[in-house]
Amino acid sequence: MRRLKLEPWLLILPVVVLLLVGFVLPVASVLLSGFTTPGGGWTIENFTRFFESAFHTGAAMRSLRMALVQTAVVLLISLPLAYAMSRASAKVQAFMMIAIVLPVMTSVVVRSFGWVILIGPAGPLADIPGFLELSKSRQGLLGTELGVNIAMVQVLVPFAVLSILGVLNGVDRRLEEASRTMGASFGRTAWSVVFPLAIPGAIAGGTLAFAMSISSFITPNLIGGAQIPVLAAIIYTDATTNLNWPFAAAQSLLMLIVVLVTIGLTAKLSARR
Amino acid sequence: MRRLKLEPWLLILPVVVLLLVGFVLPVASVLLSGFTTPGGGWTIENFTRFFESAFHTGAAMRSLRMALVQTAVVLLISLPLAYAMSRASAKVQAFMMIAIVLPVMTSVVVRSFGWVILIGPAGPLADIPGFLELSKSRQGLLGTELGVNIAMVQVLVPFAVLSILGVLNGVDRRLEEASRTMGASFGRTAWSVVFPLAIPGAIAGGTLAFAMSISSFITPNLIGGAQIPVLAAIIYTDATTNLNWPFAAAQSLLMLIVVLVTIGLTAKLSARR
Amino acid sequence: MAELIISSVRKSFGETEVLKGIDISVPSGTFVSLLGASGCGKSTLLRCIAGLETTSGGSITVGGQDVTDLAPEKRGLSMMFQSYALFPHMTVLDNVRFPLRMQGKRYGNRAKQKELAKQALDQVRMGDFASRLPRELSGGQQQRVALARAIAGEPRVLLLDEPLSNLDARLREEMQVELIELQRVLGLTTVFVTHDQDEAMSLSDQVVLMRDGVVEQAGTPEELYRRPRTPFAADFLGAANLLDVSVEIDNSRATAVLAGGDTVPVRTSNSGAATLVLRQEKVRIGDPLSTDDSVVTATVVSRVFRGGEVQYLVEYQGAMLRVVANGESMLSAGDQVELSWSSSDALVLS
Amino acid sequence: MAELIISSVRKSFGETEVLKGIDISVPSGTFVSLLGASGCGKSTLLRCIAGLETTSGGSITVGGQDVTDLAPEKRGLSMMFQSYALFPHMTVLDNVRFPLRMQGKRYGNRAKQKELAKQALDQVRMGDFASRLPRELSGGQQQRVALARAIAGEPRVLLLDEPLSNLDARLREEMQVELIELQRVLGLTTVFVTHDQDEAMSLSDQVVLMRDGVVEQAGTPEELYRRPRTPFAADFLGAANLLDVSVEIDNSRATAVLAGGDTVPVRTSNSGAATLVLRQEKVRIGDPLSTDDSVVTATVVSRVFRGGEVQYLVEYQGAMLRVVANGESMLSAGDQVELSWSSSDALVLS
Amino acid sequence: STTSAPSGNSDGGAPVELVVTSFGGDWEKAYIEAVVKPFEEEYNAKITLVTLYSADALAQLTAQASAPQLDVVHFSGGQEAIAAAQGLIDPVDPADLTTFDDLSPIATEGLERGEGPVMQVTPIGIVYRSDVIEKAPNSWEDVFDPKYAQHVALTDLSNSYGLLSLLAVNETLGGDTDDLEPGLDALGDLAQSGDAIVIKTSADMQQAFSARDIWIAPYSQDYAETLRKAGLDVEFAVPDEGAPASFITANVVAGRTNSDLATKLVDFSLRPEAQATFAEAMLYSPVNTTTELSSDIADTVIHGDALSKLVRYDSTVLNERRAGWTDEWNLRIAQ
Ligand SMILES: Nc1ncnc2c1ncn2[C@@H]1O[C@H](COP(=O)(O)OP(=O)(O)OP(=O)(O)O)[C@@H](O)[C@H]1O
Ligand SMILES: Nc1ncnc2c1ncn2[C@@H]1O[C@H](COP(=O)(O)OP(=O)(O)OP(=O)(O)O)[C@@H](O)[C@H]1O
Ligand SMILES: [Mg+2]
Ligand SMILES: [Mg+2]
Repeated sequence: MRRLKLEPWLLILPVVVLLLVGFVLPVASVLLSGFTTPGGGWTIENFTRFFESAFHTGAAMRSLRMALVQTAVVLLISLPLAYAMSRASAKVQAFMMIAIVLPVMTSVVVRSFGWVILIGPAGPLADIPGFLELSKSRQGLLGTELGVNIAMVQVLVPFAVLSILGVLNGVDRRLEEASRTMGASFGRTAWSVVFPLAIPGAIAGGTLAFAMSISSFITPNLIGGAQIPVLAAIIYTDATTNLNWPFAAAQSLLMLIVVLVTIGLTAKLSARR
Repeated sequence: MRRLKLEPWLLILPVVVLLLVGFVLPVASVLLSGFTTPGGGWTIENFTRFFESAFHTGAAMRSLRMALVQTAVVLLISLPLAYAMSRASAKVQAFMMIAIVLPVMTSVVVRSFGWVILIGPAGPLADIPGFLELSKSRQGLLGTELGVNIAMVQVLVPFAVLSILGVLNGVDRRLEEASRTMGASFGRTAWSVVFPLAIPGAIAGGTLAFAMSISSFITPNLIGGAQIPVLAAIIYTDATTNLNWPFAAAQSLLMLIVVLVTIGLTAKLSARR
Repeated sequence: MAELIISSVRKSFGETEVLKGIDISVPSGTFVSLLGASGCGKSTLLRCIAGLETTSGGSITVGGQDVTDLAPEKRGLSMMFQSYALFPHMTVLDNVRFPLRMQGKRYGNRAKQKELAKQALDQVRMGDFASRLPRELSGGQQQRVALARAIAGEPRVLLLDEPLSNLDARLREEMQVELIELQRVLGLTTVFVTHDQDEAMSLSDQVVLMRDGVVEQAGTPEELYRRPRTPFAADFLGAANLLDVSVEIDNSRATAVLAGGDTVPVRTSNSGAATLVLRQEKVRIGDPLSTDDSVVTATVVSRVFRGGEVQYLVEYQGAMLRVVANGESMLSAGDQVELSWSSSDALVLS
Repeated sequence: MAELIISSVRKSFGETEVLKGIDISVPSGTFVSLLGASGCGKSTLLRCIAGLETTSGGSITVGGQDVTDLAPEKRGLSMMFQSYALFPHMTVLDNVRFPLRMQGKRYGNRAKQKELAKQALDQVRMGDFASRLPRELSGGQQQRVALARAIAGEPRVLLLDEPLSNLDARLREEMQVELIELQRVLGLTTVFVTHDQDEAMSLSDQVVLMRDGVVEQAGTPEELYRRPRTPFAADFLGAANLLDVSVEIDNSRATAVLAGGDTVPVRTSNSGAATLVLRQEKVRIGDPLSTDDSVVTATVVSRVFRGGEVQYLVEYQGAMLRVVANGESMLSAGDQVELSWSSSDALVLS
Repeated sequence: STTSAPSGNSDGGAPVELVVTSFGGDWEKAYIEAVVKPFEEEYNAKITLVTLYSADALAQLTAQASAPQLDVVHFSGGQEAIAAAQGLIDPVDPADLTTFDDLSPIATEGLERGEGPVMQVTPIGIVYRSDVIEKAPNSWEDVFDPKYAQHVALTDLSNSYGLLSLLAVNETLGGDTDDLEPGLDALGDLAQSGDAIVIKTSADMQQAFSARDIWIAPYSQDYAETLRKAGLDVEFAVPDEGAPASFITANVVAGRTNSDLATKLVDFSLRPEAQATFAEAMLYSPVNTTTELSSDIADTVIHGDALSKLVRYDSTVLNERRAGWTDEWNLRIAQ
């Protein structure tokens, strides 16, 4: 009856209210400070400054591009990985889960330094950028977008894998079996039956990965350095070092809008398909 | 046939090899540097220094305690929240998902400053610490573990919610219906039928939350400040400010071990139950 | 233990109206079967009774209490799902113990509950599987566990959705006996959905025949079988042959004119176009037993061996009729046969 | 289109051995039913044939090719699952089109595939539901879609796991006709799992009766019905009454001594303890038709109305027997009746 | 309370606590050695060190303006000018400094602007790998030497050392603080071409020399020393064109109850013994003219009159223009 649909809401009303009061209001008030002058008046100067600065718009475009690339790669890796895990025994699954989450539990500097060793000038992958004509320097992938992307993908994969895995664990194996008996190979079954069913998990995981990617700056800083400035890092510096709060708030607001629009568009597109 | 069990593995072998080469090896080599002296010899001095310093062991204990508290609270919030979402219409679910992921997409400084407003000395929650006798200062919850926990929980909830949601979306609603017709109320159904089935998602989400909690330091720094030092921040400072790489590596190794042991113990305990 | 009254219940899924005003009244302690073709709305009606679907109209009363807007768990009933809905994370025993646990006070401590659950499992011959998980059972075994779970809680009203469809004849019969016994002993009001008219007739106090979201006819099994009100009812309940005839009444003696021009005596007081209903077991192949019998000539189309009997499909003037003969009969396709029936066995529906 | 040979196939789940060495040979183009009680291993055997379970021993050959270690999709067969396994994210039409898509070349372009899928849907009377999602269908409707999907790909071997269990008699009969026709036209080798012995007998060229993971008896329906090798087979296929007797042979005339001391003539050449098999439809109530008939006296225990006939449970010397009378019979519990049967209808298994 | 007197209580009782910022690492070791331990003993104080870089320290001061949590902050990038202008730090009265008379003028010139005294000076010059570069660089233009292409590290302007080296290069190439183009052009091209990398922090610099095959970088002498102690083969050279320097100031935070004791701590760090320790450990130039240096470092450490040759830019000007320069710089180096 009608109650059935209401009951869950009664349960979460407090949480929702808490979320609103505890997050939306204060963050909104901070973001609104992007429209204020240091004196306290109203202005859109912070926004015009942003759009007039090639450095800032460039960094924003880069952040967006990198987040999109990272999210795409993360999903490409996570779908098969999660699929294989979902079909492994509980033991193997637990083991792989820990192996995959390992990067998240490791201090960011240790993790990044690992990457420096691997993709730095003395590392085994040092020749890739020259080969791909990505970079003129002999710094390996350090200081390149590709290098940052690789390091970020590693941190983002666990999030996507876990949210896809949850969905795939719930998919009845008989669906795959049925597909196989109808002449679909393993690969076609994965493509036509398993992955479509994993879409909700992929959307969730992709959204998380995208959000985390665009808002993270420590790894980009450690791997990309000053030459690959990302918006999140600029915001952090503006707020904590330059103490230009209104400008940081304005940029945060723009970043948030871009993210929301991107997610909205992707959702629209994938719904149409 | 036997093939069926092998096929997924063929698919992910490259990914696993990549993970090993791209993560485990370099990170292991970095962590091993915890056993080296600046000159290049071997030593366990970094570890003895850690255990002899009340500051370091204290910070480690605090980090562990806070991560456990945060994870517990995150799961308590996420389970009902994810449940309610899983039973909402697709539209509402998408909307709530974005609302919940919002904090992740927001710049960490903006988010933290939002908290500063809310729980700082002028904020509506300023009186709580005095009331709870948590802090003698007049800084509200700033500089208290509670303040950090609150701010962290907000960032961690989306991760747990999404991984639980994926699992719950796959749970056949007829199971709940069956439970209801057998005299179980909404609450008892959630407790006896839904939550047990959500355990895999809760374990995944909890693991992620725990790992993220123990390895994050920006929010603890911004909210907790110098008085609430956490291990991850100390490691970061040791590596980037103090340039004491071996010591940072040694602490990272210890942190990793503690995390793995905690997760292992929790898994053991929950399996026994 | 409780009377169940369903009045003008309606239910739509979006545009599709699935239940179009259902009225059924089930006296306390009776066993009612819902019978009907696939997709006619049986499961949906059951779900409405259980409180799992929001009805679009009408009301439902259990034991005098209007439960139309009551939460499912407050209705004091128990439902077995067509798809079983066993809890995958619980053993068979825990599944069956679930309703007892949920009504803790009534069923005492854990040990007592386990004992009762074990009893229910024994009733469905699944006592040996108590510690298995549902996924480790065969289809029929799962179905029986679901049945055990539904009866374990001794509900006021028991709703069963095709509870025996996956069982072999032997087991099905045993289960029927158990069910009837349980129902008699506890005085359970039972609504039993089935697609099998034999089962419906042999188990029920009342049969409700549904068709496309409405009640076609309701009554005792014998009523429905002997006095079907529509050709559909006649056909559905008795594997009947239906022939279009036109009835002529002459001096209160009614005669039906068949397609081939044959005329046969019938019992009716309405003349005009009508349907002649001939149940397959009432039609004899070969010489008539009595001179009063109606006789027509038909051609054998096919023969199907059914163990104790043989079923023939025969053609009479373009209409296909099913008739049965005993197991030894050996006619083959193309043979001409005489079909005969007593005029008292021929039903005319106009 | 392909012969299916199963030799000494075994399968264990952990400790439990579910298939204990199964040998079945299905000639190309024949229709074989697997019949057996719930949990005897029918579905498991089907899954082994399909390549979905790792067998613990034995081999499986399709059309001369050993497929024991072949991937399921390379076996050229199609399986319908007891639980349907419809793809929840595809419409009904896309579900049925799936096997055609997977064998793209053979079935031409999208439009052609859709047309073929539509045809298969029409065959199961689900043409109107093409654009629905599986979860918007009733149980029986889902079952029919699963059936349409299984037959759409025109496999070499068709494996059906209780495909008609959720359908009403009318629809079930139509589906049976469609299946038989399809199988005859395409020469499909079909393995049909059912718990319904009537269905097995009326559809199959061969019936394989399984019991607890072994083949109890295999043969044509008439063979199994007329010459069951064990009491279990006799009972399972014909709702038979089994009586323990001891056979005495005197001058090559065999006499069975029943529990009550009654003696009846039987046809057998082995003396000693044996089981007397009396099919319920062969036992008459009331006066014997011929003086050669065996006659015993029993007590009516219960009466069940079954439409065309009435089934009585009667007690004879502590044994419960089922007998049928025609629909008008009105005996009631406690009545003494005489049961009689022709000695040629009494089967003795020793 | 009044008993926990600002002057500390040498007659026993609970020590008075001071919260002091530190730059961590070797600096912190030297500071503990030279100041913290002897000061705690002498004044029965308890010093808590908080590792905070200059910019972060200023940020905290600003954020906590109403209720400061720090007593003494150290700045290395000219932040004291901002802090003083905003009243976040208290002016230091020369009379409160027992060492005042011995201090070099560069240490005290900020006092009248309300800034704390300069406590350490470290020149910005060229750090290079002595194992691959045999002849010590002697000009700012050496960073453009094609021999070193692909092995040069520049420092980002978010780091004060980066700003100072940019200004030095700029002046060498003919520019000044009103015209940064020559420097921006030259260094921007170097970074853009891929012949130089741009790092942000001292940690990056260490990593650049240890793991990224960097041979030469404009940076500070104190960190050159740190890198050497970490086992790297690096040397520090002061270019002939002259060197700017980073002036580390010790400042007393405004609005704290123990500011007298904090001033004493500042004074303490200017004592010759402390200054000597800083010089030994990090090669800091002493600002107390009475400081005695051991012979091994007397040649390396710039001291005495040579100090006056180190360029100190006007913090006010730098702070004013820094944001604009940073935007320009970021644009030139971004790839
Ligand atoms: N995963 C499993 N673990 C243990 N036993 C199992 C498992 N799967 C099936 N079984 C057992 O194997 C036996 C055969 O199962 P199967 O599904 O083949 O039976 P079935 O003949 O199809 O029965 P039904 O007619 O009830 O569907 C059953 O007794 C069942 O309990
Ligand atoms: N969610 C839905 N959306 C649209 N139509 C639905 C939905 N659920 C059920 N239906 C339709 O409602 C009708 C009745 O379904 P119901 O399950 O009650 O049938 P049923 O009588 O139980 O049939 P069966 O014997 O096959 O189980 C069917 O035609 C079905 O297609
Ligand atoms: Mg149904
Ligand atoms: Mg089965």
